[in-house]
Amino acid sequence: MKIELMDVLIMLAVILVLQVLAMFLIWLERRLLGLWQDRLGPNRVGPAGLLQPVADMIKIFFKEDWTPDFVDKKVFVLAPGIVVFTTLLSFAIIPFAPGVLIADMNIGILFFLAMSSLGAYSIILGGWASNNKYALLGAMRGASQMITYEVFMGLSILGVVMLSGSFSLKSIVLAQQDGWFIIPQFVGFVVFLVAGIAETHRLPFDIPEAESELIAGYHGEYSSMKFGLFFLGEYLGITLVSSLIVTLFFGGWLGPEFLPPIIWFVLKTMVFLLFFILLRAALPRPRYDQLLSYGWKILLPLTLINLMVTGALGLYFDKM
Amino acid sequence: MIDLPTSHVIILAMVLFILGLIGLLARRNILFMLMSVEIMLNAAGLVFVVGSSKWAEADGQLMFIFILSMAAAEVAVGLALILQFYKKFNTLDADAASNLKG
Amino acid sequence: MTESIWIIIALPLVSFLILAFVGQRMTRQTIALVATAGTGIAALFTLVTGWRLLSSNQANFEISSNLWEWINTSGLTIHMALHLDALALVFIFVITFVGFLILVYSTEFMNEDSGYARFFAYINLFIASMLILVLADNLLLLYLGWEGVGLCSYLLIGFWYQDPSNGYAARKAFIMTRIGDTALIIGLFLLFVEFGTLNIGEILTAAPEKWVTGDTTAKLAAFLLLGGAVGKSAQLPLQTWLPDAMAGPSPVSALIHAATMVTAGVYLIARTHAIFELAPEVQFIVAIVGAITLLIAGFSALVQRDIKRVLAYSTMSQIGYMFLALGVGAWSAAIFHFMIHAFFKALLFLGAGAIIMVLHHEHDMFKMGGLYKKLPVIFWTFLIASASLAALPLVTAGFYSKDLILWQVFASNIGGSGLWAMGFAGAFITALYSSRMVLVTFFGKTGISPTHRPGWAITTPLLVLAFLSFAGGFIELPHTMGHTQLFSEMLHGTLPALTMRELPANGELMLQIITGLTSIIAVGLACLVYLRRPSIVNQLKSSSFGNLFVRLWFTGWGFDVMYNALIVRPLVSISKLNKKDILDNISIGVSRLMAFGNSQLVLSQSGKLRWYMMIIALGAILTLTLSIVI
Amino acid sequence: MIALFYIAAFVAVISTLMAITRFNAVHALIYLVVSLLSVAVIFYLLGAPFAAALEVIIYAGAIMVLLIFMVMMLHLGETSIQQEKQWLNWSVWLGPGFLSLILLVEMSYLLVVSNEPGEGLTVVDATQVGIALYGPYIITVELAAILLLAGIVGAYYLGQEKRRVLHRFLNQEDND
Repeated sequence: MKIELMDVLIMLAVILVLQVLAMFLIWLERRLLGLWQDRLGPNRVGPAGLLQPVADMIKIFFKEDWTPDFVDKKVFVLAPGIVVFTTLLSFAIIPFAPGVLIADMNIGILFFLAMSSLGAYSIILGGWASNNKYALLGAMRGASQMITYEVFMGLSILGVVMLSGSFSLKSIVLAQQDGWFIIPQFVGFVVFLVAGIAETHRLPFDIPEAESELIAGYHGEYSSMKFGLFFLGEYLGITLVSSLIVTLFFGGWLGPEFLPPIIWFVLKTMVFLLFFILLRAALPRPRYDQLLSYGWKILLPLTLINLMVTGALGLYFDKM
Repeated sequence: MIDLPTSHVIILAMVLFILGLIGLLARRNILFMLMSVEIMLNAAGLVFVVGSSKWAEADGQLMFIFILSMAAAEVAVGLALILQFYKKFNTLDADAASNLKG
Repeated sequence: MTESIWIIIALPLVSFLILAFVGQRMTRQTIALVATAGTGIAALFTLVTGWRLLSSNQANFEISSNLWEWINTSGLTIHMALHLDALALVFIFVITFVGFLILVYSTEFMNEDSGYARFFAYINLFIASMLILVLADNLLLLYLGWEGVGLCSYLLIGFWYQDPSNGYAARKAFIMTRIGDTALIIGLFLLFVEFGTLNIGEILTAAPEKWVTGDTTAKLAAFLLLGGAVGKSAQLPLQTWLPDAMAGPSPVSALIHAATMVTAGVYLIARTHAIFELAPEVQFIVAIVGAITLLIAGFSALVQRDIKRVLAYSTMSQIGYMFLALGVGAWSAAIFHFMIHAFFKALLFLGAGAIIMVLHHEHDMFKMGGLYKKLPVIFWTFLIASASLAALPLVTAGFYSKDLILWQVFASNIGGSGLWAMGFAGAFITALYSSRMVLVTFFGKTGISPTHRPGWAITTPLLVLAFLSFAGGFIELPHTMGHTQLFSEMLHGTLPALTMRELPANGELMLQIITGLTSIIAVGLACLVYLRRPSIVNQLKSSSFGNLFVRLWFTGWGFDVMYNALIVRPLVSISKLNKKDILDNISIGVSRLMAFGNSQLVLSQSGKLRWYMMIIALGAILTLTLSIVI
Repeated sequence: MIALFYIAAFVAVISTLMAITRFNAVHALIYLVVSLLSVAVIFYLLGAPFAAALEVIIYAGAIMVLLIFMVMMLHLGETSIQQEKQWLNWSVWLGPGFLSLILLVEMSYLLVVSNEPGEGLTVVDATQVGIALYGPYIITVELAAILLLAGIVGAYYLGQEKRRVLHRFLNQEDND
């Protein structure tokens, strides 16, 4: 295993692009929300407010990095890092284009699942370390929500794995040359989408933070760049889930020849990013227990049925 | 082929196991005892995985998977027990539940 | 039809089941009907089967019927199989026919009793068990019937269980016979070990091939079988239970303790005759046992006051004759005497029962007296039966059977004049006590007067049995008088003939005249001393020597006292010694040790999880250390 | 590769050591997670990527989260840390430590004596594991399923709040 210059370059590029993209996403979200809510959104800094994220960055960096006395300091500091770290690591397995891939692991999807389950620690530890009852409640909600939705997330992907016969995302993309997996795995797609939203605790499933109930929940005690990391992690998470959906169900970089593969990938991912923002604008937040019973009582059986049917059909057509 | 000395891995597993045992023997908090049990299980799993790789058979990994499912069930029941334990004795001291002494 | 001999057993069994389960809810008429019908039909069936077999003119007829496999383990296969030959035919004829008559009798006799259904259920179960015993194809099935009749005997002796002494008598009978049963089952084990089978036919065929005459194992086997027979047939030394068994209702005494169950020992010996022939010493012991029993029982019968006890001792005595006959190899004579004895002894018991019933349950003969006018039917039938018992020459069946035994004892190469003399003395005593019984009961001073005359259900069986007691002998007449041998010819295929020694030509006639005259003399003597000159008896009794013997005989030669002194008392005193459970200290010590160990180990049970973990760790270390060191 | 193994092994030992010595349950659990992650790395290095992934997903991701969840639910706080400090003095460590050390020495001795050739590990990937799992080991899978079901039922039953029933005629509480 020799690390070549190209690999390092790709790594650096990916990290850079993702940071910028996350920044850009903040602007995009605020603009779009304004659009859908029939208002302007940020439009003062730079052309069409494009430099607004930069301004926010500067603000966040220069705020006082205050750690309250009552918190568990080590864990308090550690928590926001985890989510950024695991999410960035997850990008290692995303095939952006042919050759533009950090690590073609044969257990790619499992790696993603592993990282996303580790991501739960960020919320839990953050909430616990804050030593604040709202934060703790948020953390507990987050923990149960993430554990719950991790299960279907893994199971919903397995349909795709069955069809492609590999855990490697690259092979999965290549297996979709004859047709995207959205068609045979529509149920899997739906479940993965819902579970993805829940995993990134985006609206409408932002129950761990739930501003109106828990006054920002697990990151209520965070400020400055530590809060910024949570923020960054959330947008990285959206990007990750979007790109995974694209890779798993929409053929990844595949597309007609007139555009290079990387562009196809970015375009498709953008669509889902917009979809995530639209969801935030459109849907109300469900109750906590509703979320869990929806997961266990509807999504889990649905996924299992999907798996069984996929397997049965696979066996049937193999025999033909 | 991976050129790792098997015995080193097994020694690592033994050390982990021993650490878990020490934890189990020395800690009075039932939660820590549960953790120590997990450490020991994990060490056992490590030995199985080494065996699996050494003989190029999947059996060892299967054993690890079964250890894993066993650990999951054990933790689920164990935590429920700890919950009840705490409710009943209002402490996590394992020695508090010594009503069954001879 | 001949294949379905199981029906003979099944019919009484069905009656038993019906009576046992729904008998409490039935009226007395229904109970009587159900009770008698089963055995009655079985008796008819037996008659028909017997007739067909006898008219088939086969020399050696046998029917085997395999019903189902009962036990099958490695090396031991027992079939529920029945086997009917001439010997068994005689027995099932007696059992079903006499049994039926006794059941009919009982419908009236037990009419006042509250345990009506229970009584008939037991009797039917008894008949079924007895039939299983005699029809069994293998010794285990035979043993099943053997124990079945033992159980029924126990239940019926203690039928009136409110009186503790009846329960005591029942237990005594059960335990005494159990001693014999133990010997029998050990004998069965021995035979199984030797032959690997329990099938009677196979054993009888294999025994002469395996053993030479006088083989020690054969002796042992025969001796053990004899032990079983002695217990069941109330012979010396296990005879003491029979007089006490008279505590049961009279029909029970008639059926079980006179006609059928007590002769099971005779059946067993006759059935396994091949083994006894291979052990001549044991066969001779059989003869000795019979001879001694017939004498001591006869003496005891001579002085009893209770009419049923007289009959009980008489039964022992008559079975002694059968044993004597078996012992000298006069197989068919023994069976012939069994049949005749079943008739007249059942009749005697039934008659005695009827007398007792109408005399307010009075058992003492000397309180009866002068009944011959008041109860004519009972008197005449009783007289016939007594004459048969006393073996009055020419006209009674008892004469022919007993005479046959005496002659064959004399003529046999095993027997001889010594055994003959004992049998002869027994015959004299028999005539004496039977005459005494009749005279005291029916003549002399008028005692208690009867309440009523028994009805037809009682008198009919008496008449039928009286006819048989009178006419039954004519199917087997000696050489000297007509020479009819229907009975021994029938048994010829099943039982071997007697081996005779060289004798003078007219010896048989001489002996017959002697025995015939003896019984007549005995009857005359009895008339003299009990009717005309009672003072002779009283003088004899009052003399110190006579008094001693009267007391000795009255208690059955003091066997009960002896057993009490030799066995029961020592056992009781040993138990008393062990009252504080001295021997138990061994086992208690073990448990104390355990308790002590437990109390020490309990200390290790601190209830602390970590402590247990420590022990586990120590165990692991110990194991590893051992594996390293060793 | 080998260097990676030793680093991971070092991290695993140190973090496990920390895990069993912490007073604060959450800190201990975090160390334990680190230990598990380094073991997962070792799995990967040993050629068992599937086991490595499962180790992270299930052990680190689910089981440990459950444990932390429980700690959060009980919310023991500062008092329990003081308690732990009291419970964990050096005399408590001495006996178990000594015992375990003996055990370790003995096991190492056995390992050395057994003299197994050390080299030659092979990659066993997920496909092989899957084939074996649903082939010869299918019964074990069923058993594991039953075990998990029993775990679910047991946890549900044990974890539920027992309602204290007040009989309408009695003022005493029914003891549960």
